[in-house]
Amino acid sequence: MSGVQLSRVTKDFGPVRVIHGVDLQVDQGEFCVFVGPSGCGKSTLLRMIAGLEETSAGEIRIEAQDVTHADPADRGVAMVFQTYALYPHMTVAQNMGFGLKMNGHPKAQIAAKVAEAARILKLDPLLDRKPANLSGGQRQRVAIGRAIVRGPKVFLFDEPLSNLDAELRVEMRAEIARLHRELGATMIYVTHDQVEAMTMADKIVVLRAGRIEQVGSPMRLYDDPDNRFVAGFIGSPAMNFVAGRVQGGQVVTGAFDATLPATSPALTEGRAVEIGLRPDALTLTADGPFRVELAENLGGTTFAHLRAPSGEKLIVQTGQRLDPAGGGSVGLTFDPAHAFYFDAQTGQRLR
Amino acid sequence: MSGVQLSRVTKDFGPVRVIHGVDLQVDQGEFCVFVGPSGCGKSTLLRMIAGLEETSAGEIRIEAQDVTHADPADRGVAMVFQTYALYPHMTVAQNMGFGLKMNGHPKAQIAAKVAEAARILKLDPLLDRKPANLSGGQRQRVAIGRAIVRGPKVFLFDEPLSNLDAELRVEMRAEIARLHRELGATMIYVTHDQVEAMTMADKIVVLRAGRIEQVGSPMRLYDDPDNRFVAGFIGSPAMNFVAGRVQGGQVVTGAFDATLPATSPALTEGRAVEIGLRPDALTLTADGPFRVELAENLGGTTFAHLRAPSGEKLIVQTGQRLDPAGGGSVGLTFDPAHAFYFDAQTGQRLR
Amino acid sequence: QSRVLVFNSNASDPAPKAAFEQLVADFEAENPEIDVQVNTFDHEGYKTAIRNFLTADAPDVVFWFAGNRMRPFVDAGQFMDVSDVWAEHGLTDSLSSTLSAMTIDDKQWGVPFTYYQWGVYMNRDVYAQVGVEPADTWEGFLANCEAFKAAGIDCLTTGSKALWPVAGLFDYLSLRTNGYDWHMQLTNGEIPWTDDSVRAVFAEFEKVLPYVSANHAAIDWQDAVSNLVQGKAANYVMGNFAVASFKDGGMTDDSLGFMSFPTINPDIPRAEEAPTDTLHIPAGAKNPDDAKLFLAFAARPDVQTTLNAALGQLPVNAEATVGDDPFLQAGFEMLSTAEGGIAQFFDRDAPPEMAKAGMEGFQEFMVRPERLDAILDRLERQRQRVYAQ
Amino acid sequence: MFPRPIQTMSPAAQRTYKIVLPIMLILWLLPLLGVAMTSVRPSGDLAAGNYFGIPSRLAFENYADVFRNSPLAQYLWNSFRITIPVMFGAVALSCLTGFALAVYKFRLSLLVFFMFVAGNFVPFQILMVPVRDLTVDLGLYNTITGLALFHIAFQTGFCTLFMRNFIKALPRELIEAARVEGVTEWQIFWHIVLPLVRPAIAALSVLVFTFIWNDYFWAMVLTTGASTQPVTAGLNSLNGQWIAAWHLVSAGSILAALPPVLMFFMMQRHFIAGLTLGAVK
Amino acid sequence: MTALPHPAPPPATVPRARRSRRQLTPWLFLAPGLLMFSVYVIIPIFQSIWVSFHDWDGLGAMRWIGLANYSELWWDEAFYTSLKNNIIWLALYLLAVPAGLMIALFLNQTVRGIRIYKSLFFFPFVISQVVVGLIFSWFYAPGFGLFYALIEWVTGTGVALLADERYVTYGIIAAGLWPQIAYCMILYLTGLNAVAPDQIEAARLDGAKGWRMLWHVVLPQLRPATFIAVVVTVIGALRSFDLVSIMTSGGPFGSSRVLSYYMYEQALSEYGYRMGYGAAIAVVLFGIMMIFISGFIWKMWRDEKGA
Ligand SMILES: Nc1ncnc2c1ncn2[C@@H]1O[C@H](COP(=O)(O)OP(=O)(O)OP(=O)(O)O)[C@@H](O)[C@H]1O
Ligand SMILES: Nc1ncnc2c1ncn2[C@@H]1O[C@H](COP(=O)(O)OP(=O)(O)OP(=O)(O)O)[C@@H](O)[C@H]1O
Ligand SMILES: [Mg+2]
Ligand SMILES: [Mg+2]
Repeated sequence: MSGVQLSRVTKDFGPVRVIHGVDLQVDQGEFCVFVGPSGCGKSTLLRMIAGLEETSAGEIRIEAQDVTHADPADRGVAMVFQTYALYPHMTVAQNMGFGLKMNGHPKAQIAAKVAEAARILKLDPLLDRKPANLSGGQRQRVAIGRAIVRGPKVFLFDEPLSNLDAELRVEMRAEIARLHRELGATMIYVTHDQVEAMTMADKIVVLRAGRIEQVGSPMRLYDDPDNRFVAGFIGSPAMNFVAGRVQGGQVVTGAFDATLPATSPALTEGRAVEIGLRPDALTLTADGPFRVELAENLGGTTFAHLRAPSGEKLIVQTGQRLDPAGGGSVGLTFDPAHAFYFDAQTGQRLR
Repeated sequence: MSGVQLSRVTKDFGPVRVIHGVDLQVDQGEFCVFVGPSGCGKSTLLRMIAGLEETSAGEIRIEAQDVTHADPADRGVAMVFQTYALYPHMTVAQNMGFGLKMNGHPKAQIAAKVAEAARILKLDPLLDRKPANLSGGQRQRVAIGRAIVRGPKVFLFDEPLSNLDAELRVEMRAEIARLHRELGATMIYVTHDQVEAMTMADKIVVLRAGRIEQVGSPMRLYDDPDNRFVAGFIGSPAMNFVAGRVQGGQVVTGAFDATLPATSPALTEGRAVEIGLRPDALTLTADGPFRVELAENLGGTTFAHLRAPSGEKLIVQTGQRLDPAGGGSVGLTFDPAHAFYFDAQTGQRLR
Repeated sequence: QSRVLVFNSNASDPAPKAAFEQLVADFEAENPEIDVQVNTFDHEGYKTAIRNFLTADAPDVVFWFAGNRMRPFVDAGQFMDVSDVWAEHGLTDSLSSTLSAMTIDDKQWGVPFTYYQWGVYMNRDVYAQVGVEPADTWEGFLANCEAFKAAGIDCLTTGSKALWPVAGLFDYLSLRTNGYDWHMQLTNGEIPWTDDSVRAVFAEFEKVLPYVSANHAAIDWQDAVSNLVQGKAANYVMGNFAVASFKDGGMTDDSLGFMSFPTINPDIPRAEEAPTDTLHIPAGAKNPDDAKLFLAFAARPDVQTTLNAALGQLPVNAEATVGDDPFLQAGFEMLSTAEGGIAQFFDRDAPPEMAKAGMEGFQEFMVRPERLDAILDRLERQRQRVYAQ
Repeated sequence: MFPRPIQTMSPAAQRTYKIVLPIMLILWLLPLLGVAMTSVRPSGDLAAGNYFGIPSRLAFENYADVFRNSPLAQYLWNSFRITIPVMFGAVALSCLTGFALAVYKFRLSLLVFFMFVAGNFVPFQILMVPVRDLTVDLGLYNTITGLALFHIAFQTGFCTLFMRNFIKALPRELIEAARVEGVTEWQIFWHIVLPLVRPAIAALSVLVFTFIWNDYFWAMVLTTGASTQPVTAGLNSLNGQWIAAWHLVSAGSILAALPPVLMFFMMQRHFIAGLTLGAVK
Repeated sequence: MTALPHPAPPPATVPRARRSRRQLTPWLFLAPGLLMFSVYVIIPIFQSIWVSFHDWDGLGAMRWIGLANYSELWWDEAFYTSLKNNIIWLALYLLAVPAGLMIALFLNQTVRGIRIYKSLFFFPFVISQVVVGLIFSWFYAPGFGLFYALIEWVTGTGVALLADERYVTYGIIAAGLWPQIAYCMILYLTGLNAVAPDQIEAARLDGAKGWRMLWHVVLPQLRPATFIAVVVTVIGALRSFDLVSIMTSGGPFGSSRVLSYYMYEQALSEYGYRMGYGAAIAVVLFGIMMIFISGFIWKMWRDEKGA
């Protein structure tokens, strides 16, 4: 089996376990993104794959080979750091060729490989510059170039774009996506940017507290989250949740006066549930019991912050303009098919 | 006249003039936001109002009083810094009470005011902590508390939220908005965050290179920008611009095969114009000459990056999902009433 | 194949250095098969360096001092017994004046080659200016001091920054008050410092204190030389080596005067102070046979005559000839008629630790005479500790 | 007063400041200026009691005299022979130790580090007896090598503290990036860390130069005599010979002070960086 | 293009030797420095403690005498004089810290040539203590020294500072303060550079001015500089040897001795080769210093943990 394969991988920092037995298969050529709240172990997991952190237990295989305890250099991986980690005293060309040079590759071969990588990344005019004389985006490109040169089986990225400003981020995002298409290499990418995860990934891995919550394609996670955590984490603004209960084959909630059909067999009588509704699945109507607390008019879109009679908060995305200071009451309608149900205790999705 | 009033205010750093005679009236109780590209002089202008920078020429009045050369402490202003600027060796309570202490207020009075501010900002449980033991959001709240305690006539904020992460930023934004309502004080707020500006401001001041480009309410600037700069600056994703020309009473453009009616008398025959179209004003149709280069599916919304036959790039916001890798051709329609026209040379809006 | 003899010397100043070079050259001329290698050390540094080279890398001949100054090395077995040299060359007779200073446990541990007298050097011009004559009694001396004081001149000068100059003063007061034998008992630790006889010495000491240059603790002995030379002071208790400095300062045989330290107790036979410099063979010497040759050579009257003429000091060998410098002559005369005995010097007669404590006490006494009791108590405690070992 | 730039104060205050500044400086350096002046005073002036007045002429021959009549040149030469190898030795050793302590996480790392730090602070008197013995036993007593070896060892404490903190401040990712690329540890040290700590090496070298040049205690303990002693100890023995010859003492002092002062002026930036970064002597 | 070919395929598992080699690496880097430092610094500390239980003149054999050296110290007036002087040194030397701060504040302006002024003010620090000692000896010299002349001019009689047991220690400390103040000054000057301007601005808005600004806002930010200045000053005060040796050799009659000098005098000077006794003095000094060293290490350890 090729690609990267983690089996019951665990990491302890002293007495603290930060990765709790993760199983994951990243296929050959796939673009896999790790997301999750800060401190959930994304970087740690990535660094374990790179070999920069010892693996406490479990097994890591890269292209079917067991590399659990291999030296980073022997794993056939390349890593791009958030801080670029370019050697400041070397030119761009030297930065890219350094690893090859240290491993005793002949000069001509190094030059050829560097030239090839520079061509791919359009770095040719910069080859003689020092990193200090490059812009943030250029530096990031060099860091990627350095990874490409060694022809690794797996590319690892740890929040590579988070130090760039918004505009450059968009540009580099496209660059990396293009690279992935061109090289066809396996890539594992850590980010906490919604947009990056949604737009770049073939497969998103949602982590929480050292455990995998769900793995799947971006739209799969958006449309069909396994649990309340994933549902709330993916999508911006976040999904609204209101408390409900299954009564007489219907889901009843204090937030709306409407009842919803219990579409799933898991919605057993009397069960306490949370109903999830995405802000864009809700539509404002003229009159109703929802107080408008605040409206954020962004021009084309407005986010209305509503307070339900039950006291729960809801955010609605609408094209209408509202008074920013809020005030007034509105009604809400939505297609019951767009409602998600979660167990109130476990947060598991009730399908 | 109350509020803050700037008349022909100028600032020179040595030989370099960074503020070129600004006139501005911020009304009593108003929430005024300064936006503009980096280096345009937002911070400088704010610091001149605070008295932290000398004013080279012109006059600054606060509540009708000329404070142009007054000491910062004597202006009745309070400032919240981007870096919080909390005194690291003082507790939260000491930080907030420091200004009063320096001005010789009695202890009991200081304690009362600090308690009041802490209550407003929900800081009570933190009063004995040192800033190092606070989270970013808490620190920012303390910084605001420090400003509140002194009961200033004008609050000044310099990018107060830019060091916070996305989630906290949303929360603190609401906090400051609530505070503004509660205190009813005049606030001047510098940011480069679109959303903050649009959602918080009563009045936005768009600065460019030390000059005011336009002043007005957020929706006024969005709906009726005075020039191409403001139009491109306000709104996200930014407005699309395509080149056009007035021909025979119609505006002709290479990007679309359609012609647009020349709705304004300023659109004189033969004039070179730029046509502005917001991404949400465009609608995709099934077939057409626009190549889809990339699609960013964010779940509810998709941004399609299109290339016109004329080579110009356009971004369209749509609810449809598209293939992320792009490919295929689409058509575009829009309501001509939503098109903005600008002079190709001066960038002035042609109304 | 020539034999090598290593000689470590402290003669870093130009005149003594030349004198020793001559000595070595003469020795080599007589013993062409021996090659003498001289290592010259800084005068002060030598005193610490000898500790190291004796143990680490012993030469064949070393320079050192007589009396108790050589005792630590003898006790530690670092010096070689050279009694055979003394016996073979009849040195017990020719060097008899220093026999006791060279003897420990009935053996001789080195050979003396030079010594020099201490005494009172005076500025005759100042005496003339004030109109008094040098006095050879203590009362007379103190009376003169009164006269000098009235004229605004320091009767007695010294520079005690380095401590040892005041030891000379004390030695003479002690020798004149209680005599040579008593002084030797004191330095041998046989008399408690709290004894009344010791107080008697300090009582005489105290009499002269009002006439001693102020700030003596801040200056070196050479600074005090300037005082005498410039006529700011009348008398200076010093060793003969200072004559060169007096003359450098512009004094002549006429203006510079010398006398023995005045009599305090006329019943006591006159004793004098004359430190002796010596040569020794380290226990670890590699070439002890030639070293003994060298020592015997250095003990010879003709050699000592030449050497001391160059050094400007007195030969120890009774058969040697003293140079014709008037001060040398006067000193030789003084020493050879000293029936009381000849002391080495406080820091050679007393063990080093006692010497250090004693000299500090003398200096403190000169500055703060009222602390005499405390000083003597301290010295007594030191005595009990040092001699107990 | 601090936060207030003088530029914002009244012109009178500004003028006062500009006048007071040089006066303060002269007062501050008065002893030094006095000595500098004495060093060019002819001995005749001193004899004539002209201690403070204008020298009757500038007697630069005092400096020539110092060289002619004393082994000062030898002492200065010794100082260089001691200082420069120590500078290289201590910096080289501490680059290695600093690298090991900054880059690797191993159990004893902090302990070893604190040992270096504590050793750097001990009163060196406590080392005197054993070190002197050791040097004698090695046959290095009174040799430049003996003194230099000790200095190298002792300075390694301070230098390790300095280099370790400096290397620690380098981004860890640089080293990790190299490891992922298969660069060996020695290559990382040589090709990545060393070039990046060049400023620290410069700062440290200047500091060590000054410390060693100015050392007096160990020179007294481990050397004797003009053939090995550095200028500080030499000056002390010359001071014994030059009693009352203040013009020579002064000239000698100025000469002994010159190399570190020149070093300071040339390398000012590094020097200050070193002091505040290492922050300890 | 496709992935570039990778060099030789890696082994399936890592040999144990490689892992243990990785653990060995730091020790290889440490070895030379650690060896030198142990031989010359760490081991001698323990040797010194060992020697302090012996009577030894450096020539013969060592004789075990237990605590006798320490009990002798207990009765030794000279030891107490040295100890007292060390405490005076410590107390007065610390004046260098506020004095350095004052000068630093005074110089912390941007006027023309200020850089030169700063470096000239720093001068005394780079000069050897031997030279400083000689300079001040000249300064104090009775008869013609600048200081002596000044006192004579003011009071009518000059004071031979270095010959007067009442003043001598203060005279030497004054000489020591000169370079030490310069050192503290440079620490504070760089500290002032790092003072956060936004906090100053916040304080200006809060109405803090002058001394109150200094006390409440600036000084707390200079705490690291102050800490370092105190540490180096304390250590400098306890190590003081050069100046005493050069200026007075401990005199007059031992009244300006400090522990470090007394130790040297006992162990190596012309009149005493009491290695054991000297070692005992050094051990006492070491004990005193350990209080401060432990404090420093403790703070460093805390910082390391925090980092
Ligand atoms: N060297 C370490 N020693 C101890 N704990 C560590 C270490 N490195 C990381 N951790 C802990 O492991 C957990 C996971 O850290 P990690 O850096 O992998 O999070 P992350 O998901 O990358 O977070 P972020 O989004 O903030 O980068 C955190 O709780 C962190 O405190
Ligand atoms: N102290 C100064 N001396 C000289 N030029 C300055 C100084 N402070 C600011 N400037 C210049 O004044 C201009 C305006 O700076 P300012 O900080 O007000 O910009 P800004 O709008 O706040 O930018 P940003 O969004 O990056 O904070 C910039 O060109 C800047 O370089
Ligand atoms: Mg991370
Ligand atoms: Mg700004």
